[in-house]
Order: sequence, then C-alpha cells, then structure tokens
Amino acid sequence: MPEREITFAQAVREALAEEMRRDSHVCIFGEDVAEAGTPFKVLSGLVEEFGAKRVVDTPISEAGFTGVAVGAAMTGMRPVVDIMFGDFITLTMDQMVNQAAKVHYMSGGHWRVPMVMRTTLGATRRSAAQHSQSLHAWFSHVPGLKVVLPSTPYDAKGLLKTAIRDENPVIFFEDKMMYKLKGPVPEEDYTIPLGVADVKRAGDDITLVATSSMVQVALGAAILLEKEGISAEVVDPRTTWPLDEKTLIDSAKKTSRVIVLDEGYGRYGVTAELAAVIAEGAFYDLDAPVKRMGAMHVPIPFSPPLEDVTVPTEQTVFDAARQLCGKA
Amino acid sequence: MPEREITFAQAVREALAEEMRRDSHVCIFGEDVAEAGTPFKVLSGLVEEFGAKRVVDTPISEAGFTGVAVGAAMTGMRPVVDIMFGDFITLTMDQMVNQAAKVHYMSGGHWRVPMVMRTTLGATRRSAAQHSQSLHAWFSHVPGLKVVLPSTPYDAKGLLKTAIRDENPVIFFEDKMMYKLKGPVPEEDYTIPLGVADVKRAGDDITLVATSSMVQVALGAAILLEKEGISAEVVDPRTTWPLDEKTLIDSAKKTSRVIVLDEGYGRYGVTAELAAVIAEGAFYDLDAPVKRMGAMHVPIPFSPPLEDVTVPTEQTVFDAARQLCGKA
Amino acid sequence: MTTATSNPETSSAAATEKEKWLRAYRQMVSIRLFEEQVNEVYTRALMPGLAHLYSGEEAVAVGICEALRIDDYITSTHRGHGHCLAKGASPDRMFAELLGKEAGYCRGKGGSMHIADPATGNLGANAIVGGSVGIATGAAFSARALGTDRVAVCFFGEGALGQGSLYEAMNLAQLWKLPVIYVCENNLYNEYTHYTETTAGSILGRATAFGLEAASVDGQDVRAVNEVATRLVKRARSGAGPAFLQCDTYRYSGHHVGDINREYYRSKQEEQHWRTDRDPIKVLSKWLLEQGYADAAALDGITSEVRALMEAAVKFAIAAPYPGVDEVEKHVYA
Amino acid sequence: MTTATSNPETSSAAATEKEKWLRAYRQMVSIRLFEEQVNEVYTRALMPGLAHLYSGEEAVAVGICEALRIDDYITSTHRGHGHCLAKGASPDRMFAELLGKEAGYCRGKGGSMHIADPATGNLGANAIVGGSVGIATGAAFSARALGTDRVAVCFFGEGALGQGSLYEAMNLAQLWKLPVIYVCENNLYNEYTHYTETTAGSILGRATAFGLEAASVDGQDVRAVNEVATRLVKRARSGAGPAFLQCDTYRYSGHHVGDINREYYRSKQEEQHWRTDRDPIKVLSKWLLEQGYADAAALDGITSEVRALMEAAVKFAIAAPYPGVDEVEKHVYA
Ligand SMILES: Cc1ncc(C[n+]2csc(CCOP(=O)(O)OP(=O)(O)O)c2C)c(N)n1
Ligand SMILES: Cc1ncc(C[n+]2csc(CCOP(=O)(O)OP(=O)(O)O)c2C)c(N)n1
Ligand SMILES: [Mg+2]
Ligand SMILES: [Mg+2]
Repeated sequence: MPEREITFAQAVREALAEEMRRDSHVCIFGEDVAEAGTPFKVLSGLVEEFGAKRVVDTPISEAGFTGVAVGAAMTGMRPVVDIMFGDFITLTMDQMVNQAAKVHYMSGGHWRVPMVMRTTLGATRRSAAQHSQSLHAWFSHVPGLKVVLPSTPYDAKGLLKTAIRDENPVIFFEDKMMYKLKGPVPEEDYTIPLGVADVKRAGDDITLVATSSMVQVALGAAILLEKEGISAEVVDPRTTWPLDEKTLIDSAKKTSRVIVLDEGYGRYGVTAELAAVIAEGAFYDLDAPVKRMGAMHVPIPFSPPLEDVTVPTEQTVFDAARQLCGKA
Repeated sequence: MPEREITFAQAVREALAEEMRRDSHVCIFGEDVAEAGTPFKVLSGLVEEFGAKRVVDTPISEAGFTGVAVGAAMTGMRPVVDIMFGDFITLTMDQMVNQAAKVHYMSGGHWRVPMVMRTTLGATRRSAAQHSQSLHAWFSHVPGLKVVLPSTPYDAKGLLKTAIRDENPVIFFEDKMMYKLKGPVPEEDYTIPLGVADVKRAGDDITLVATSSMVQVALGAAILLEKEGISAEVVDPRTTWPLDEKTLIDSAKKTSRVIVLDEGYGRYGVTAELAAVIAEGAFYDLDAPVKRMGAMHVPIPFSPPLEDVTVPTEQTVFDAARQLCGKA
Repeated sequence: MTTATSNPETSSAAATEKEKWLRAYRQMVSIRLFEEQVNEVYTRALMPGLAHLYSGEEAVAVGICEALRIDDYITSTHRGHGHCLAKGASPDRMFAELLGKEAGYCRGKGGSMHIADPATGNLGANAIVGGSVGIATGAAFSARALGTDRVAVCFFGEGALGQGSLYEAMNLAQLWKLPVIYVCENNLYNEYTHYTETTAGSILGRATAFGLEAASVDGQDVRAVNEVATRLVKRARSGAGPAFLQCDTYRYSGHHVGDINREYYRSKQEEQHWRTDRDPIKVLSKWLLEQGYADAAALDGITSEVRALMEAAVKFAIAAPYPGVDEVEKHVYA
Repeated sequence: MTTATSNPETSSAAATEKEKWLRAYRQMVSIRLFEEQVNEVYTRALMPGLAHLYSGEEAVAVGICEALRIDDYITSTHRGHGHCLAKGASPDRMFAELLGKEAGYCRGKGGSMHIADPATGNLGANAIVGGSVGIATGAAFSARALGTDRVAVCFFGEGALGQGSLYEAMNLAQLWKLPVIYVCENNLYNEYTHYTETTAGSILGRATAFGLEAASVDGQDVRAVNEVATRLVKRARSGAGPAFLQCDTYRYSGHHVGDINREYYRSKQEEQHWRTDRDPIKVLSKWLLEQGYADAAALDGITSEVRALMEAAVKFAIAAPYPGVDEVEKHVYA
C-alpha cells in the first residue's frame, strides 16, 4: 500500500484532533479558530467535533488570551494558543517570557505551564512588513521555552503531538507558505522527540543546516548541486531549543563545509547561534568559515520583486554552496 | 587640572539635560520620571529645569506611552522613553518592532521615528527573574532599530547624545549596577558615533570582546591575566547595531584567541552573533574556537548564591582565558 | 420660504451646503469605485496579495475627513483605502502602491495595508489591529507640544476594542487632554466573528470610563457623521480633550477580497439589507435630490467622471515600473 | 436582647461570628507583625534586595481571603506578603523565601516578589504590574472547564489600571462568564506618583464598561470588605460571572523598604491620618471590644502570640541553609 500523503495543514489538524481526543484537557484559544477554522483553514472541522468550549474564539487580544492560557495551563488544562501571524507574538512577549517561561523556575518547581503556542513565520506572501516576519529567534533566546520549527507534514504532526504532551511552554512555528505542501504521514499514532535533528538528505561535500521553510529550499539546492557533482547533506535541527548540537557538529565534521539557513533576520538570529555552535564544535575540521544565509536585513517590502530577493532561494543557496566548495 | 569624574547616572542625566537645552523637541516619557527622577534617581532635577510638559510622568502603560512616543517622533518631537527595567520591554515589542522599526521603510522613506528608548539590563541586584534580564539581543535582531550598550560614564554621555540626535529609533541599555560607577567625563560637549567599537585596553595574547556590564568584568580579568603573563585586549563594540565588525575581527586576527562576553542569555544571544562574525572574519587566524560567555541559561534566581553564579565574573573569565591560552 | 432664499446670506449658505454635500458625494463615490477597481484588479490576478475593501463604509471616512483640515492627522487600518482617499490622496499613486510600483505612495514598499501620505496628514494604514492608537495619540501630543491646533483622528475597527493598547492610549489622551478622536468603525465583524462574541459590555462605556467624550452615530449617514465629527473636532481643537465616536456601519464584501463564501458567518439577507436599505451613497443621493441640490443626471455625471478617473488610475499603476531591486536596502534607516 | 442570646441558634451564630472576627483579627495582626519583621531584617542588612510592605492594607487581603476556600485561587503582586499569609501560608517558609533559602516556598528561587504556595491556591506573586491578570483569569477558566466551583481572585494595585492587559482579561472573563474577581487595591500611589495623575475617568466605570459587576468598599474595614467579597464570590461560584472590587486603602511605609524620604510625594500628615484614624486593626479591635467578643487583654494576647511566632519564623529562616549551587540549573524545564 502506498504511503498516505496529506498536507502540512492537515497534519497540524490531525495532531490537534488526536491529542484532543486523547486528552480532554487540551483546548484551543485564538481568533477565528472555531467556525472559520482560522484564515488559513488549518483548524477546519475541530469546533464541529470538540465544541465551542474547547475550540474557543477569542477577541483580538493576543496578550489577554495568551495570559489566560498560562493560567489555565498552571491549573490543569493544556491550552493550545493560536497566534495568526508570527508578527503578533510581539504582543505576547510579556506573558510568554516573563510569565510562562519563568513560572516553573520561580516557584521552585511547583507550578507547570504545559501550553503550546502555534504561530506562523515566512515571507513571500505579499503581506508586507507586519505580516511576514520570522521572529523565532526571540523565543529561542529565552530559558524556559522550547521552540519547534517543523519542515514537513510528517514532522509537523509528530512534533506537535509531542509539544502538546510536553510539560513546558512550547512555541510551534508553522511556515504559512508550506500549509499546502504534501508529504507522507502514516495513519498510526507517532510522536517525534524534541531536540533530535533529522538528516533530511545525506551527502558528503557540504552540509546545509536548514530550518522550517529553508529545508525545502536546501533540498532543492541540493538537487541543483548534485548536477554539479557536489553532494550536499541537509540537516534539519527541527527544534532550536532543545538543540541537537551533536548531529549538526557531526555533519560539519564529515563534510567540512557548512551553510546555515534560516528565514529569520540574519543578524542576531538563529543562524548566528547555529553557526557559532558549529564553528566551535567542528573548529578543527572546517575547511571554510560557516556561511550564514537568512532574511535580508530589511523590513519585508511589499513590492514583489523586492520581497523576492529578501529570502534565500534554491538558486542563491546553490551559488553560495558552489562558491564555498571552490567551484564558482 | 585633573579630569572631571562623574558617575554613570550623572553622565546620562547630563546628556539628557544638554540635549533638552539644545533642542526643545526633546521630551521624556516614563513612570516616575518627574519629581521622583526614576527609582534609580537618574533623572533627578530634570523636571525642575524643563517642567512637567517635557518630563512627563506616565501611568504604568509601557505599550501605551511607547506608542505615543512613536507618533510624537513621527510628527516633530524627539521623545526619550524611560522603561524602568529592561524586563518590561516585553510590553513594548509591538510598538518598537512592528511600528517604530518599520515606519520609515514602509512609508518609502517619508516618515521618520527619531526616538530613544532608555532601559536597563543586568543581574546580581537580588531582583529575581522578572527584574534582572538583559534582553538587548531581541532589538539587535530587528532591522530599523539601533542598539547602544554603554560601558563607562564617558561612553554613556557621548553615545546618548548621539542617540538623541539620530533620526531613527535607538534603544539605549544601561546596566543598573553601573549607575554609581565613576569615570572621567569632560565638561565640553562631545558625541560618540554609533557603530564604532572602542579598544578599552590593548593586548596581544587574547581578545576579550565585551559589552556593557561585561566590559568592567573583562578589564578586571585582564588585570588578573597580566599577572599570569597573558596580555589581554578588551574590545567594546559599544553598539550591537550598527556593529563595528572590522575592529572586532582585526583584534581577533592580531591575538588569534577570543572570548566574547555579554550579560544576555547565552543561547541565540549577542555572543552568538559576535562569535559568528569573528569566526567567519578571522577564520584563518584563530588558534582556538571563539569562546562565548553569557548569562547562564536559566531564569535569574533570587537566592544570592545561585544568582551569583549565573553571570560571568572576573574569575570565571580569567579561568576561561587561561585555558584558551593553554595555561590552565 | 421665499424670503429666506432672497436673503443673500442664506442663499450663499445654501450654495456652500450644496457644494459641501456634492463634494462629499463625489468622495464617497470615489471610494466605492476605487474599491470596485481593486476587486477587479484582484480578480484579474494582477494584485500581489490581498486587500480589504471599504465599500459600504464610505460615509464614515468621508463624514469624518470632511470635518478635518488637510494638516490634521489621521491613522488608518488594514481597511484603509477609504480613509486615504477621503483625506485627499490621489487614486493613481494609491493603485501604484497596491501593485507594488515605485510610483506608489510608499514606493511600493508598503502596499495596501501601509499606505501613508504625508501631504494630507495620513500617518499610515496599519496591519496590526489597534497598532496605530499610540501613533495617533502621539501625533496629538506633538500637535499640542508644538503649539499648533492640529487634531488627530484614529480610525479603527470594532475588533480593536479587544486590544489593551486602546485603553492605555485613551487614558493617556484624557490625562493629557490631547486633541485626538478615536473613531470606532463598527461594521459588526472581526474577520469572521460577530462582534458580540468578542465584545462584552458597552462600547461607549469603554470610552466614558476613561473620561472621554463619547458619542455614537449612524455610520451610513454622512451628514450625521459629519455633524458629530465637526463638534468633536472643534472641541478637541479648542483644547477640551479627546473623544470617542462609534460609527455603526457594514462592509459589503468579504473580510478581504478572497473571502467569497461568507454564509457560515453571515447571511445573504443581512448583506442585502445593508446594500439596499442602508447604502450611504443612496442615503445621501436621496437627500441631495430632495433638496434640489442635484438631479439624477448630475449625480450620474459625477459617477461617470469618477469612474473614468479610477480606470485611468489603474492603467497608470499597471503601466508603472517596479522599484529597482537596489531599493530593497534603502530606507531601512533614515 | 436577652431573648436573642438565649436562642441557641443565635448564640451559636454569635459564637461563630466571634470566632470568625477573632480569626480575622489574628490574620491582620500576623500580616502587620510579619512586615515589621521584614523591615527589621532589611534594616539589619540581612535581606537580599528589597521588599514592598503591606502594612496598612491588611483588611483587604484578610477580608477577601476569609471569603475564599483553601482550594480557591489567588494571584498576587510585588506587595504580596499580605495575600500570601491571608490565604494561609506559614511565615517560616515565607521568611525563608525572602532570604533566598532552600526551605522557602520557592526553594529561594523566587524571593519576595514571586512567592507561590500551591497548597493554599496561591498561584504566585508577580513583579510585573498587571502581569497576573491573565493567570487569574486562566485559573478561573480551568475551574469551570474542569467542572469545579472554584473561584479565582486577582489582586492588583491601582497602578495596574494603566495596563491594557487588564481590560483584555476583563473582556474575556465577562464574555466567558468566568468565576474571577479582580480586586483593585487602591492605596493612592503608583510608586511615587499619586493615582489621580495616572488614572483618568472612573475606576469602577472601567469594569462596568465591560459588563462586570463592580463595587467599591472601605478597604480599612475588614468586615465591610468581607461582606462584599462574600457576595461576589458566591455570585462567581454560582456561574454569574466575574466581578471587580475596588478597595480604598493606604500603605503606611514607603513603596519599598528603602523608600524612606517620602515628603516629596506625600505628606507626613497624610500618613499620620491613615495610621491614626483609619488603621484596619484598630477599626476591628474597637468593634470586637464593643461587641464584647474580646477584651483588651485577649487582643494583646493574640499580638504577643503572633509576635513570638514571627520572631521564631525569622530565626528559622536565618538559620536555614541556602540551596546548593547545583539548584541553579534545576526547574528550568519541568
Ligand atoms: C494584532 C492583530 N491581530 C490579528 C490580526 C488579524 N486581523 C486582521 S483584520 C482582523 C479583524 C479586524 O476586525 P475589525 O477591527 O473590526 O476591522 P474590520 O476588518 O472589520 O474593518 C484581524 C483579526 C491583525 N492584523 N493584528
Ligand atoms: C510592567 C511594570 N512596569 C513597572 C513596574 C515598576 N513598578 C513596580 S511597583 C510599581 C507601582 C505599582 O503601583 P500599584 O499597582 O498601585 O501597586 P502598589 O505598589 O501601590 O501596591 C511600579 C511602577 C513593574 N514592576 N512592572
Ligand atoms: Mg469590524
Ligand atoms: Mg498603589
């Protein structure tokens, strides 16, 4: 029997539905999450199955309902909060960072905050500067939080289920351009542990460490590179925290050349940490400096020809990799 | 005549007073900034000189008055916003990142947002997890913002004056443990450009790149190292954005060994960017991996013996440097 | 009333009145036809991304902006084309912006949700719900601090009542007696959710609680909107402080141009009712005809003129060039 | 009233009444003397950092918490010792927390501004002004979702009225009819600024605007506080929804223990007036004496007992060990 293929959005929905069936404490808060199933239609059908007490439409109060989720998580529920665009996490930083991330520690281990925040990242949707950011570096910076960046339907489902079962606040970033991406997802229940990188493609000459949206870009670039006789390994950390440093470093040691790809802004972002970790861990094995590729350092412009150059593409990654391998 | 010495707090106050005298558009918004002169007394005397229309006490509404400052800056004022503890920037992220940072770009260069946000960083004040963070990495990540981290009274005054005259939103982080630190500050008007690192101490064997509170720690460690015959160069970038990459890389090339020090959380923080920049720029000159030292990866604990181990100290920097130089 | 009309003062007042409302009529028609073209451009797949149409709500933007001076400030929303036009922007540069062209108000960098026009005091549309309440309040702060008598108007949908920043800003505005007017466009829906599901208590009460002068008005009647706006603007200009105005209105189209199947959140009858019985352009045209300020042909003439203008504007925008790729790194810093 | 007292039901009611208010008295004295010790420990330079004393406000915490069950929730503030004690925490572990000792409620990791006590439903003090409104509202959500009849009380100072999150939470609570009570402790000052300089309009209006049941009460009269709290708690428990209670009160000491010179923001006369004429412990003791529920000696006895307890608690805390340094990396993740 051929493996079942579903979209990224379906994978997210299945994970939620299965966990909600499994555990009556799981509930969802967010804007237009019920009948509308979110503007991206990711949650369609959930309110019909679980009712409006568990799939709860909120006012446009990101700080407010995130705070409510923190309190609900402390007292027995397992809320999943939906923040429509990742740009709106700006409104939730106090609740996530000063409350959710610290409650367990500050209470000496008494209270727990088992909640998930689902939100989006990614540009090239012509949504302009306030609807296109990939701000996951901020949460990755904060002790007490875990950050998940799925890059395939399979990973999305398995990681989201784990995130919901986790006893800590977990932020789950979905690339909004990937919702329609199809991929194999088994029917059976499975989970994927947080903190385990996945080698999405094995290779020998260069390592492309890529997160979220950039994994598909890296895989595309790897095919182009193959035609040039360059064998690229694509490593997806899958979670920026916990971070599977070993898999990253091992791959770097093997290939001795590394490009790190992430759709967040380059400076002081995820690529900096990954590059620093690899540069330190594979110091004696690298043949060239780790190259970082992230979003260009500008607010995302609306105009299509401008927006298109702000993020790494298969072509730019291909070019950079060739150059790094001394073939350009 | 011996050089005049004033405290860090006085230097900040002088910068504000001089700029307010120079330009009637400069005004201050914040909680308890007027008669109280802030809980840290940094602004004492300003309301007496400039009046309550220019030194404006606000309600406890960090998001609200930051937003008002953005609008005021767009329309002719040059507001300086006071956020008492750096931990409270969590409440201002939307206004700073989605508005202030982007207005100029999104309007195609029409509107400008010449505002300064002054806030604090730094632990070891026994203020616990919600009053001890150093979150400057977040703003450093965002295009459109500039981030200043003064480490001496001299730098504080010169950089703050420049920040106030800048046409962009600038965030100015003051180490609250440093307010009483004294240092030479000339009577005459001077400014320091943003984006120019300062070599706080020259040396040959190892580079200590340090920001804000960590500069004094690095200088202390350098003295300890000197006794061991290790000559340490201390480089202070002074601004995380714009970043003077060249000075950092040149020093690294010269000494071939680098420790990067910053009081923010280590992971996905300022040390990651600085380490990545140096590892790339001085790749062929480094004798050892760049070592990163930041706040321990935990919410800052209240208990003094626990809090004390969360931040790098002269001793831990000394130990790390000796080891890096192969002398441990 | 022969005596009255023979009085030169009254008759010139009537002439002004006539001019005023014909101008308002033209403005409302401009918005309506602008949005028709937007939808058309979207349907022809010429528009990057989405847009949120203002059709149905024209009397709000026009009624308010006609009470403002050109140097007064406004802040706008994701549903901002109406505010922008009503404040005086020209459709060609707006369309250019919507298509991401260099001739656009923001050189194509902002797009539909960020159009700003300094020449007419438009501080910008905003894609963060509630994101501009601080900006408008700050503009009012400047107006006063700089010794001008400018006023700032903050437009927002009733969905922004969910955002705490609104309450923070109203508190500040009232404490400091700032010349700002918060205009709540209650079109009944936050995206796909009826506002009663998201809004407890009373809308006006949320403003009066902070001491603001507050009023509500039929947002389909441009004259009513303008009357109360004129009063509140005058009040603010004179230093008496901020105000809040709730305008009850309706958006005819989907939340955005792609929101086609709407029955799961609102009925076709409801939509039809507003279009047929409450249309702001119909309401005004009926009155204009009654007053004898225009006949049907004159009104049709306005519509034709405006339509031609809008078509030309779209053509201009389609033909206009994109910004050069080197533009991408410009304007990050001033 | 001889007949009345001879009625066994009434006399047992009176006995209960007597017990109840003697207990409240003891609780208030506990808070007062706890804070005396805190100040003492600070003055002796034994306390790391600062602390915000609750003295003067005792009737609020006690009046409210005496209306709650032990399994009801509270959230507290930077000025949280009173709430914590009133809900039932023991002073020895509290002092241990204040000194950063392992025996503290949070193993020394939280300190004064973060004490939490799961056994008594105290979700924690909070050092972010307004930071716990969401948490309390979420606890109320759980209470209902889990089918219990628990209630959550959110304590906050009037300074938190400046934070938008309060309005977001009240809106949610009212929409969802959650059993949460927002208790505003109006002690007149946000740090060093009088609340009238930061609070436009009406405090109660800010709650009624969102549809909440709202009341205000003399926060120096524990019986009055308890009476209205009892009503609001019952109402919330029965599913009738959230409420807001403004308690007018005063802090005797500085904003924190180090705030010694206060004349620039408030007068000594004002302080003296509250201490002399409005002291909550005096108010209750006067009533207890009038009712014949206690004589002066009995009340003094309570004070002596409590003082001994507090002194012992401080001793315990001083002698207790700090957590081991390896604790620093524990409890980051559950
Ligand atoms: C902070 C924030 N949250 C959510 C959104 C997504 N969003 C865009 S428009 C909208 C509904 C706005 O409703 P309303 O304010 O009533 O304006 P209307 O669209 O009805 O004009 C939402 C939720 C957003 N843009 N910003
Ligand atoms: C978000 C935030 N802003 C500012 C502060 C600093 N701060 C601590 S207490 C306080 C005043 C609080 O006043 P109020 O809420 O009335 O409580 P009170 O101290 O009077 O009990 C302020 C401004 C803070 N802790 N959190
Ligand atoms: Mg609406
Ligand atoms: Mg107070």
